[in-house]
Amino acid sequence: MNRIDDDTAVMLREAVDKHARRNMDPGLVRSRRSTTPGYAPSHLQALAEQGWLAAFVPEAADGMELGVDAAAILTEGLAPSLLVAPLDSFFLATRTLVGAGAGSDLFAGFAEGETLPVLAFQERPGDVFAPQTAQTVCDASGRITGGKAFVVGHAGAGRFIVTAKRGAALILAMVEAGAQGVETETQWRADGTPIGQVRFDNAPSVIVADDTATVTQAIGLAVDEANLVVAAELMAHIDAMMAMTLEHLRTRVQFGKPIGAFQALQHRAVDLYVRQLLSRSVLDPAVGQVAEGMEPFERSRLVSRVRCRLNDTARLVARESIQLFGAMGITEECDLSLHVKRVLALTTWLGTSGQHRAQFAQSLASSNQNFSHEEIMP
Amino acid sequence: MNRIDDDTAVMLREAVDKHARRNMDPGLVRSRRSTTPGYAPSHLQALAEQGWLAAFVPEAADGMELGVDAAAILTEGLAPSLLVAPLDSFFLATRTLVGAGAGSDLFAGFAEGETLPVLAFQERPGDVFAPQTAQTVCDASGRITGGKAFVVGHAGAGRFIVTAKRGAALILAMVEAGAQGVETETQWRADGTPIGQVRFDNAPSVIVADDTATVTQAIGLAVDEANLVVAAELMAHIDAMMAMTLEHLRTRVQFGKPIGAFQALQHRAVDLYVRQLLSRSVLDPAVGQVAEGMEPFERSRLVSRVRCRLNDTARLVARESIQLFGAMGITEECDLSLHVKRVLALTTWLGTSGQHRAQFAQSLASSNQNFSHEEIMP
Amino acid sequence: MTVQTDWNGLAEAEFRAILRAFIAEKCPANLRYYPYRFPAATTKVWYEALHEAGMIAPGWPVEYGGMGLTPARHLVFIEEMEAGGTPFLHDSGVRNLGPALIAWGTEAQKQHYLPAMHSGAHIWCQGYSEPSAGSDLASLSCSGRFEGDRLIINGQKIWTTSATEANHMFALVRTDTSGPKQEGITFVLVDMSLPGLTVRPIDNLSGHSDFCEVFFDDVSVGADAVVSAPNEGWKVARAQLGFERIWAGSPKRAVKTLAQVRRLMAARGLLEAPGWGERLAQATFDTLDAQDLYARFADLVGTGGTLGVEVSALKIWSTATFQSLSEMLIDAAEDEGGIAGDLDADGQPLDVLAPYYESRAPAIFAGTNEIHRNILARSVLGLPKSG
Amino acid sequence: MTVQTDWNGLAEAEFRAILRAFIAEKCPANLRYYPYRFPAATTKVWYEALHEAGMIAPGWPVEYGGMGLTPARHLVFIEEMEAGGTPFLHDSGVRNLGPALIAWGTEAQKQHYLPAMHSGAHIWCQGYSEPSAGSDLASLSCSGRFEGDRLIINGQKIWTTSATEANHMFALVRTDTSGPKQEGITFVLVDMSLPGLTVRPIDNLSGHSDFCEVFFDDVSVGADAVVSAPNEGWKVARAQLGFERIWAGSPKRAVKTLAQVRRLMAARGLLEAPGWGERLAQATFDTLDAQDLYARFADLVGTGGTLGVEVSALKIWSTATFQSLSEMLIDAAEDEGGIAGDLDADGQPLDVLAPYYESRAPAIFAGTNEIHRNILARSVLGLPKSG
Repeated sequence: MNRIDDDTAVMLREAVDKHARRNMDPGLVRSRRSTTPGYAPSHLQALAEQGWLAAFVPEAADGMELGVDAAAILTEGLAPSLLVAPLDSFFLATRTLVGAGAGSDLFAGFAEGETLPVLAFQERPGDVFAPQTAQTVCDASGRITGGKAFVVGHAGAGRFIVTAKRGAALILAMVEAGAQGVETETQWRADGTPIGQVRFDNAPSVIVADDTATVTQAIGLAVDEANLVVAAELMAHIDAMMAMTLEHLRTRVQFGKPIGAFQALQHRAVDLYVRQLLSRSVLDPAVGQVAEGMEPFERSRLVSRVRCRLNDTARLVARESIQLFGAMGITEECDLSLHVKRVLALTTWLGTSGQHRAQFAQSLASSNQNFSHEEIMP
Repeated sequence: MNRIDDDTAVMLREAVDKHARRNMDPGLVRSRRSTTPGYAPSHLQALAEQGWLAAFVPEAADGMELGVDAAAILTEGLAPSLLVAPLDSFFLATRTLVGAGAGSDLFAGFAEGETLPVLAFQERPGDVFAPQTAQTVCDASGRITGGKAFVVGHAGAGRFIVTAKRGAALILAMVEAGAQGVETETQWRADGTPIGQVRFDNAPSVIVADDTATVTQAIGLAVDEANLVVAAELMAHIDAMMAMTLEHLRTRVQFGKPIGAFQALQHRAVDLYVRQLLSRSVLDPAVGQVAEGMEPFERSRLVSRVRCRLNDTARLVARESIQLFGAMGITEECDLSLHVKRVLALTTWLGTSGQHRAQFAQSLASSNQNFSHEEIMP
Repeated sequence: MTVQTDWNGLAEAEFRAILRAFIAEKCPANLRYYPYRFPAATTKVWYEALHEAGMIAPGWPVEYGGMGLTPARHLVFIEEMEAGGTPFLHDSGVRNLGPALIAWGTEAQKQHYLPAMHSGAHIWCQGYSEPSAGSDLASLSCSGRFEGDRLIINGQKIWTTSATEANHMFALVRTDTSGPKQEGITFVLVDMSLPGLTVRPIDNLSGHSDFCEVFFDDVSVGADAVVSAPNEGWKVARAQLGFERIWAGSPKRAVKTLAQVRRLMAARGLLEAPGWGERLAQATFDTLDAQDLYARFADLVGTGGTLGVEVSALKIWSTATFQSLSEMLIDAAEDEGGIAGDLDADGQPLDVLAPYYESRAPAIFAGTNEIHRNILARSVLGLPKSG
Repeated sequence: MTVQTDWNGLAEAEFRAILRAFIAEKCPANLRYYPYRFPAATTKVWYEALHEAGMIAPGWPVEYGGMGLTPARHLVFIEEMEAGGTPFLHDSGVRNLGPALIAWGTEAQKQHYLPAMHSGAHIWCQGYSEPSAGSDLASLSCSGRFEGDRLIINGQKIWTTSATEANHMFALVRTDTSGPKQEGITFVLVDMSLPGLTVRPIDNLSGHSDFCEVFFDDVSVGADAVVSAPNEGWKVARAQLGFERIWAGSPKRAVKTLAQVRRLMAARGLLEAPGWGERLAQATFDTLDAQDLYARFADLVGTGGTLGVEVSALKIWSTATFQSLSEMLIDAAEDEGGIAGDLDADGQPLDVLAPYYESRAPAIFAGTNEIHRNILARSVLGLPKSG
């Protein structure tokens, strides 16, 4: 994967901010709720035209082969306008393919937005941390039978990238979304975007990688990176909610003065600000470190720490913003609700805080040898 | 055990409040730190003269055979003046003996304050919830060998009431503190009061009860009751710290007004008040229910809930009071420190919040059958 | 209506038994144990059953068709209704307006309005808050102008619960702007079918429309719709709160959410998962403790004590506990916590997001928890007025 | 003193290596990794080693015997000193007074005072707070009265850290009461051996006497002890804070306490006990995140950015984390959590109550966390002035 330099980062940030501002339309976001695929088809086209899909396609397939640092910038820029989907799904799937060493022909149509790749790897709650498969098998002729859950982006998917068992091996296969034997079922997330279950019944596939180590490593990296991308999106919602709440505190007048002049509310706002700044301070260097490349065990620990902080701050800011907004905060028409609901959807995707904390706790218990004064991370 | 009626409760409360106010002497409390037995000998005498020791001695031994309701009133009244010890130890031991059906001769000298009975049942951290014994044995001739820990009141003890194994049975024995083969070692608690380890080496004893069921039941009840007495003392310290902190907020002037006029501090004080009121609302009916008599499983669950609330409120109020007092709050000479240190000592005696919560959690998991809408306690 | 029973004269156990039997017989099972308010049409059968049994107005005097319960008995009544899972009703008229009318209304007002709210013919909503008068209610500006024997109302109310279900509103309007803001407010009864009155539902976070905006454009009511006297409305509204305040602090919804958390945890095998047991224990403590706190105030009322402003503490604790349980429910659903609608929890449907949405309003309505903290700081803790 | 090294010109890695080697060689092992401040006599050997190597004053210009480090290099210096567990010194003179003297002092003052604080001959304490001027420092009233070329000081200071160890104090005194309270304050240097000056140690919760009261009874200093001009002291004191503010937010003590928690949990078998693993994970997050936040500000300084008032957020977070870790340590000791003095944790001594006591002052001194919240609300969040 290629890192982006500081100048490129600044340019990319400016471009995506401009695009997002221009395409901001809360009414459209609301009207698209509980509809598939969860974004405007023209939006996928726009992402392609901006080159933000090609950015993640391998160089061998005429892309730029960028990684999590670029994805975090794009996501954070698109999020204030609720325009992230389906870039998140696209990134997760593409990074998995790149990590698994997929041939360049498998990326056909990705950069153009013609074919949306979507990773389907989870089967039951909590298995995001163990890229295994219990229910999905691949037979000798490459036909897949089984089912996947918590698939984000399923409704617009052109191809599913699927984990399956073939004998004892964990393999990665690509299944056309329109192929025979592929069925999807849709649920709606808190923000009205779709999340799906996918069932395969003897569905034909192309094998992408057929050894367990490669698949485990590719999914582990892609999921860690996607977790940071989710964290980057949460950061954007935290910033957006904070800006709206502070503006409300400055302008809403009760008892003859702006409610932001009440010291009790000031201190609560400050406690949110402290968490906001903390979240930012944790996120940015983590994205840089993971983009640089890290040993998988430490990388996953770092990612869990970041996700917990961002999840928890986002939920705290959502909760407190509603309360500080008062009655307006519990209305659908207040744009705060767009961010609150997105936060509710995001904080349970690719690992809740509880799950990430438990993962981290396990790593602490297992790696506990001896302690010196200096040491805090074993 | 005999319950006290409302009129008696009022009279007892008035009497103990008056006694405590008259004997309040923070200087004396400080000067007695890190000395044994942890209270003035004259104080034990005063407790006897008031009849507050005889109160818990069985009627057969010319006492009143009162229980936890009376003990809670006495403790709460004595606590603001830091005068509870050694009534807490006395109560725990006496209630154990009463519960075990000890003969009236075994209570000789108790009511007069001549002989302080002290229960020694713990051997290692966390075993407060399982009145067993792993290290202490009693031979056929009644000689005890072993060791006990976390014994509060050890330094003034006349007799130790000791749990021991005899064969497979858990027995209860009484050992003279001055007997051959009895040695104690003293540590100091946060408030400078002693806590001890007691070692027995072939120490002669009188057997109080020799069947496991009786001993388990007697200790279970006495420890549950003593936990409520600790909770009652914590309530008194919560009230005392709150009163001091509110007075400070009303009188300390900064920026030209009492700091209690700053809304951020007001709201923090209110959050403490909510917990204070909650603690009171939990404690009082629990004392009444346990005094009425409860099935042991439910009783222990209730007691754990009370201890957690009182422990946690006491620690919260201690922490916040120090901060609201500012620099004065971290000085030894501010009387707040007397209560803070007592809270630090008490919140780890007879079960920390963590231990009580874990006990309760186990009971929830083990009793989980089916849930109806109505039900919250399985 | 049946022969009047001396409800206070019954032994408490008998009173409870009667209520339980009545609920079991008359309250449809498919309405019970829901944390949300159904439309009035759905709960009509239960409302009418209570009306016909003379049990719709437990706190009213017997002479107006109430049960005449003592405060203590009234709490027993509430307890049994909650334990039986009876549905929330559109009974703001009976609960909030009735006692105020009985205290301050003219004989003609009582004759006209009380029977209709007793039967459910009149469904009432409360028109207090305005866009610029939320926490600072006394700054309301919706205007009432007397013209002869008419009162002409112009302006707007907001956060009016169930305004789409109601056909009458009791409202506060500004009839004098010359004095202090608490003065010059008039308490008035408005037939919502009058011309010039428009209701606009406001969607809340869960997509429901529990509350509304109500617009007045030269809505003309008779001067006989004024309760007490013109410019005396603040007094009426304040008195109306009284006993009802304890409602806002009922731990009922926290209790229900805790039951859902336990059910979901059991279904997902979390009862013995690391960290979850302790978290459930603490949540159970918080909820049971809320019940103890509630019982403390109930006892206070029951023993003839007055319910002081301390009851704000109950409201703060119960609503905060409800909120934290709602987030725990989402957390216990793990990967499914962000999914809308009913999940499957061991064969039973469970909407894990609903309590999150439902638990927001209670901390804001009936005085925000921040307003209640101000009250406690001043009136209970005796702290100086903040600047 | 050795030949002057161009510390900023070294590669960072080399700079770090030199510091590590120096610490390893010169800093006695029995002084390292203690969270408390030893008496000056105890740490004298290390102070003098730094002095002799020209490393006692990393931030001072080279011409005054400092290392002349850039802010970024200065932070590297601090990092290495912390990583090596070097002891807290009584170096308030070098850290706090030195830069102020260099900026505002007369040539004679610099000549007289800088070498003596560099060598450790003068140990300084800071006399700012007074009984009625804590958070509201500008309301201080300890008076200075000019009489000819003397300044006569009367009044009291309080919370003076290490006043029993110091032989000099830099103090703020009120020399004019006619104008706004920030005006009329003079910054003055006081030899503590002067007649009329009395020090009374104040025991803190842990039984130590870190801070004192200092009484002035007609203490007479020369007018040449005034820094800058009479009545200009507020300016000097404010400027003196500057770069040092990041110190107050150092997560160093939280890091040490977390290590103690881990050690105790391992010794007690709690790492895999129900609920404890998650709690340790969260505590680790809180601490590592504090380090990231600290690094953010350090980077800001390192890249030439200015350290804005946002740094108050770091102080709030780090001190709160230190406090919550201190309670976790007590909790992890379970039945032994209330016992004073050293416990045994797998063969190593551990005082589980000490961090509780030690973690109180950091949230109060250097501006209470409440004052820092006020600053953030106004200056960073742009909220209106509260009444």
